[in-house]
Amino acid sequence: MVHLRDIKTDVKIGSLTLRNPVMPASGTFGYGEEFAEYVDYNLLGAIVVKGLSLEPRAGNPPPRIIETASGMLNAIGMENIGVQAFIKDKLPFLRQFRCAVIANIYGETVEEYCKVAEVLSGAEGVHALEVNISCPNVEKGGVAFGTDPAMVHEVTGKVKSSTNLPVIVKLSPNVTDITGIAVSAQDAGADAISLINTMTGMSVDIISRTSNLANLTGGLSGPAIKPIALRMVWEVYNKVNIPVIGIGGITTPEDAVEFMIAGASAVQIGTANLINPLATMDVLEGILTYLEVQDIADLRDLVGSLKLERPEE
Amino acid sequence: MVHLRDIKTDVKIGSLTLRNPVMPASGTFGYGEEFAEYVDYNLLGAIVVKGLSLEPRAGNPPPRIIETASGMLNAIGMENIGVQAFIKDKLPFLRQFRCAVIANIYGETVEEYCKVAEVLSGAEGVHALEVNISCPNVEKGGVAFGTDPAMVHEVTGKVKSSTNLPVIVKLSPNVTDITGIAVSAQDAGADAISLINTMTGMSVDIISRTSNLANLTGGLSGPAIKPIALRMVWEVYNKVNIPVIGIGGITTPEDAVEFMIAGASAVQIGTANLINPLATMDVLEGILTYLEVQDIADLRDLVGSLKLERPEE
Amino acid sequence: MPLNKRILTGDVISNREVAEGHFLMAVKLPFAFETPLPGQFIMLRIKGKSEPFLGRPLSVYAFQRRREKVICEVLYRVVGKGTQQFSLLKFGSTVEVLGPLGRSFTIFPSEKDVILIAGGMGIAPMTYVAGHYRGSKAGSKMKMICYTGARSMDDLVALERMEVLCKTKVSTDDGSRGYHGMVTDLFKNDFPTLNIKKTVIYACGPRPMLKALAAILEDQPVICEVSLEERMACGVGVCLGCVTAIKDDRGNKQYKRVCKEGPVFNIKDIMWD
Amino acid sequence: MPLNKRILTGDVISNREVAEGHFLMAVKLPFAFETPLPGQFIMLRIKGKSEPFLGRPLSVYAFQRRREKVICEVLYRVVGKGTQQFSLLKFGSTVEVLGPLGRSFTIFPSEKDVILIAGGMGIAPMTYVAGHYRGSKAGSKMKMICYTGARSMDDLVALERMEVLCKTKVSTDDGSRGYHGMVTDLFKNDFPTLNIKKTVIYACGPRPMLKALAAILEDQPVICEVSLEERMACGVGVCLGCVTAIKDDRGNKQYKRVCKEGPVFNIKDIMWD
Ligand SMILES: Cc1cc2nc3c(=O)[nH]c(=O)nc-3n(C[C@H](O)[C@H](O)[C@H](O)COP(=O)(O)OP(=O)(O)OC[C@H]3O[C@@H](n4cnc5c(N)ncnc54)[C@H](O)[C@@H]3O)c2cc1C
Ligand SMILES: Cc1cc2nc3c(=O)[nH]c(=O)nc-3n(C[C@H](O)[C@H](O)[C@H](O)COP(=O)(O)OP(=O)(O)OC[C@H]3O[C@@H](n4cnc5c(N)ncnc54)[C@H](O)[C@@H]3O)c2cc1C
Ligand SMILES: Cc1cc2nc3c(=O)[nH]c(=O)nc-3n(C[C@H](O)[C@H](O)[C@H](O)COP(=O)(O)O)c2cc1C
Ligand SMILES: Cc1cc2nc3c(=O)[nH]c(=O)nc-3n(C[C@H](O)[C@H](O)[C@H](O)COP(=O)(O)O)c2cc1C
Ligand code: FES
Ligand code: FES
Repeated sequence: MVHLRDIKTDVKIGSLTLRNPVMPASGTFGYGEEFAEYVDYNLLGAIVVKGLSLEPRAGNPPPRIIETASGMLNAIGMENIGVQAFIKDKLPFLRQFRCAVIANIYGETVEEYCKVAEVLSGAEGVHALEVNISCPNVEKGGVAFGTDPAMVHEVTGKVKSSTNLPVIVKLSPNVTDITGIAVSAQDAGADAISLINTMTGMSVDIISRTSNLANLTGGLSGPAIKPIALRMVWEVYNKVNIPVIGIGGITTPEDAVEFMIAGASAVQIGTANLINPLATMDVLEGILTYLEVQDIADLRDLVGSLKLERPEE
Repeated sequence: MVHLRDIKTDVKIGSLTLRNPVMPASGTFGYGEEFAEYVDYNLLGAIVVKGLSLEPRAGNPPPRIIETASGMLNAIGMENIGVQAFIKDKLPFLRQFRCAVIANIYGETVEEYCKVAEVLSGAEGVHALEVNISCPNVEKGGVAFGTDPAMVHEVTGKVKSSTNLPVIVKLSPNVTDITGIAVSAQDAGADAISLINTMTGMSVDIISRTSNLANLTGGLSGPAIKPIALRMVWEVYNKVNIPVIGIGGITTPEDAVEFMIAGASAVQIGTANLINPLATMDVLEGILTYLEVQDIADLRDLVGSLKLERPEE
Repeated sequence: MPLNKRILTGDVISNREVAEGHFLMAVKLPFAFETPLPGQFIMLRIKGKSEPFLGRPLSVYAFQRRREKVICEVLYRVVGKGTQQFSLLKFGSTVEVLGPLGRSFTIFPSEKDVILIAGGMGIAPMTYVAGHYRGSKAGSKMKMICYTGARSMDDLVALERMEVLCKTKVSTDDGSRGYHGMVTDLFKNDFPTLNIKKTVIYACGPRPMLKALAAILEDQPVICEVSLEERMACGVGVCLGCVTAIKDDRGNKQYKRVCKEGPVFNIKDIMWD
Repeated sequence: MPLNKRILTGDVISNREVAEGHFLMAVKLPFAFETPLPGQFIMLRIKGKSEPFLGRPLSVYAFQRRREKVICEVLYRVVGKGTQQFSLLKFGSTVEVLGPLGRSFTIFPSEKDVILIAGGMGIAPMTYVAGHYRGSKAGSKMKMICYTGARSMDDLVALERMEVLCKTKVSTDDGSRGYHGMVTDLFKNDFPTLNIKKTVIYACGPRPMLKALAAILEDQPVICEVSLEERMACGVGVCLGCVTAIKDDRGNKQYKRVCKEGPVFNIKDIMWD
């Protein structure tokens, strides 16, 4: 029986090694300040910060969120303080922790993606970039880049040449064939694939007959989308040989383990943070317990271990 | 103030007129026998039966279903008695009711779709065909036809020439651009568009490390997918000029009204029937109450009435 | 077509932990609820809750109809989130009940001897079968034996009621009570002593247990009906979610709905793998 | 960085309908729950339930800390499925509480006169402000008036407690009690009589009411802080879901988080459209 302290949980993403596979999902953890009183960041595999663009962005008008069955729609619209302010005002705070800092980046043009990547590569304390080509809530960029394999290839390749940091490409689930997109990203040099971002959705107020979001549509997240995310992780895991980071509705340790069995080397926790600021810690603890109870000494042995044959009953 | 009895609720689908916009979704109402003790079929707009293929199909091995957050995955695999047995054994029973009977059809090849359409066109008591090009749980046909605009055009056009019944094309949400698919179907002569079918998803048992479905993946349905369905209905409504039938997570009258505001001329209720056999009746009653309270004399005035400008607060 | 069926709303009048992780729930139902036949089940949901999302099938364990008072009892083990939520229900909680559902056990006249074989929670429908026979004039004097097994002593629940109804023989996998081994082995030891032509066997339990029973009874001219379990969504036959493989007349595999053509099947008709 | 914050689990010790559709809930919390400042709120969820999915923000209406006993009260109106589910909670139900959260009202020394203006459920935080002043040595003798308005008499809830704390003037849109008209009009009538340099105004209510108030106070050198409402997901500032348009130093529009930079804002900083 393996002992908790002997379990190997490190995850390699390009040249970066994470101490464990648990991190928050971009946009649900701010720039890390608010949750520092709740979560011991030293215990996290990494922190992923809110998406950054070259210039500050105001985002969409309110209302920006609405609850749905086992999920929520958001249309934040990439509000952020811009990459310079991030480096100046937020990064110093994050540097004090042992966990890796992953900067989620966003641009309206390929050039903007590259520029943001460049700027962040020069900053001390950023350990990897997560390229968000999947935001459904902006008019330009975002999901437009994430649905066409050729575009994915271009953005990934150019960002890759703008930085020496590991590059994680975050994909949109709003596509017919997620594997084609993932393979494009890999071919262009991506060090890992994050999936999924939100699914585009809508919600209507039947009295005013308006959308419940000022932006009309929004991105669906939370437990509702978990089955879709899990399927995409499995599909992509079978087609690429770079690590897959599983995201989508993960709320409990069991959810996270499901993603790992389906092929995720690491997991991100998004919406669950909004309900429980300690969600990342709870998931991490539970994964470790699972590994111990199931006598799995190395997390890697769990990743992609789905059995296709069903045991005889 | 409009009176309940004066409210116009009829819906035109090609040459067919439905008395009202409420019907069950295929595969959640069997062939109509089981629910006849629960629901007064004379009050329904139509009955949509389980998908029919040319020959009987055994479907997938169990387990075929698993619950998810606010939804379920199914991998029935198009089990059905075949179109001939349907006509002989099930149709006579359905003929006694005043509501329209819509036959959902499925084929592994374009020819099979056409053959099934032909056979049903000769049968008394079938009022329209719903062409399922979106089933994710079969190896051949199904969703393969529903994700490529050219294929959609071909299947729709050929089915259309095989029948004089109105042809409804039921689309898969597992695509990058639902409007392109819908326009293809319309261009090929579809009389209406049904959307959405289920989203492909997965669920893993973390103890046995097997899929919770023998078929590995399944189709996600229920309230979880409602926001996605609603968005797709809105997108398609704005691109086609044939009626759209809204499907996806509709459980309450409020859900149905949301779909209508977003552009659905009629609605289908699927998974909700499995929880409450009277779901169709409850939804219909609630829609009528809404129309009365909101003083809407004709259902058509509700369809697509979403306001894009938000009222000043 | 009479429109007589609908989901009924019931009030939980008790929900007691009878052994660790095992609960006995009594639900007060409207008069319209039909009297269940042995082997039938209900689909149970918590009113107004979206979790569990689908109803859960539970066998009828006991049933009373006295004047206007209709009470249905179910016995269940907490195995996942649905049964977990059920276990939290309190006096006065409102539940939704669909049923009684499914094909019941065939009830035979008094000449027959009755054997009941229960594994784990299979004790629930078996108790209702025994109660049904004992409550009928013909059945009150029938020869009846129940073989019941569980993993361990602590999982042997609701024995008392069964013991009142008939002779009860017990086994546990760990030997903590009664015969040390599987309930089917306990039964197998007695099998040669039976007058099999005069016997009817009813069984309910995990699939491996029923499979073992099928092996024991192979080629024996004895009537045996078993109740199967399968995940269910609708419980009424419309979704085709709950099928199991059954031999058709020619011995070919055919899927049948456990909720409609079952849950009770002739043991000879079941395809085990 | 001290890790001192977490979601706390509380027990509902009462949840009473004080007027049709309006409930007063008292939750017993662990000692670790910090004493809320006036204007702060909590995020409330029902433990173990997935519906409502997100927490719901509710202002602190009253708060007691006596030895180990910590009790937080909220006053809420049923408007949708979250508050509907809250209204069904019974004595002993378990809730999850995050808080106290948000920027509070600025508390001034005793020289000031205090005006409270409440529309609808805005009465909840206003009562807590009044209680806070009255409970402090400096505030116990301050001049304080509350203007409170609602659609109709039946929606005027929890007046009693406010009336004990300060002079309370009432308006209803339908004239069923007090001044017939909007609470801001009632206030406007008295406004000329105020010593505005010596006055601080606190207000909470629907956006149109606060907008009307802003119009009355335009260009007046009076301190006025208002509490805004916006749909929230996290309540702690990480999701950017709850923003409202605020003027920055140069008068340009800037989104600020109602849960973090608010819910209390200077009325002059708010952009109304
Ligand atoms: C006709 C019928 C009668 C039944 N009668 C009883 C009874 O009287 N008492 C009792 O305790 N249980 C009974 N069961 C089993 C009971 O329905 C399941 O234990 C229950 O649905 C599990 O729900 P859950 O949400 O707690 O577990 P889940 O989280 O859904 O699943 C936990 C585990 O239980 C398995 N499971 C889930 N549903 C079923 C199912 N329908 N049948 C078998 N295994 C399942 C899952 O595969 C999983 O391994 C019966 C099942 C059927 C089909
Ligand atoms: C800081 C703050 C303090 C509050 N204090 C109180 C209080 O003390 N008492 C009280 O009764 N209510 C208070 N509210 C409002 C309360 O949060 C909402 O009424 C509640 O969230 C509605 O939830 P629901 O699920 O019942 O309604 P939903 O079904 O979510 O919505 C019903 C209607 O309420 C609106 N709504 C939803 N959430 C909010 C929100 N956060 N703010 C404003 N409108 C909303 C929706 O747009 C919709 O029109 C406060 C809100 C905030 C932001
Ligand atoms: C409020 C909110 C803001 C988000 N902002 C970002 C973002 O800035 N960049 C990004 O790549 N993803 C963003 N996401 C998507 C999440 O990172 C995540 O991919 C998605 O929510 C699915 O995971 P979940 O179901 O665990 O939330 C955001 C999600 C939410 C709910
Ligand atoms: C058990 C089950 C069986 C289904 N079978 C079919 C089918 O035979 N043909 C088809 O077009 N759609 C089928 N569907 C899809 C539904 O008709 C519907 O499009 C989908 O479930 C979404 O609606 P809902 O969320 O209301 O269930 C099936 C769905 C379920 C849950
Ligand atoms: S559970 Fe739906 S057919 Fe049996
Ligand atoms: S509610 Fe999340 S930032 Fe305010």
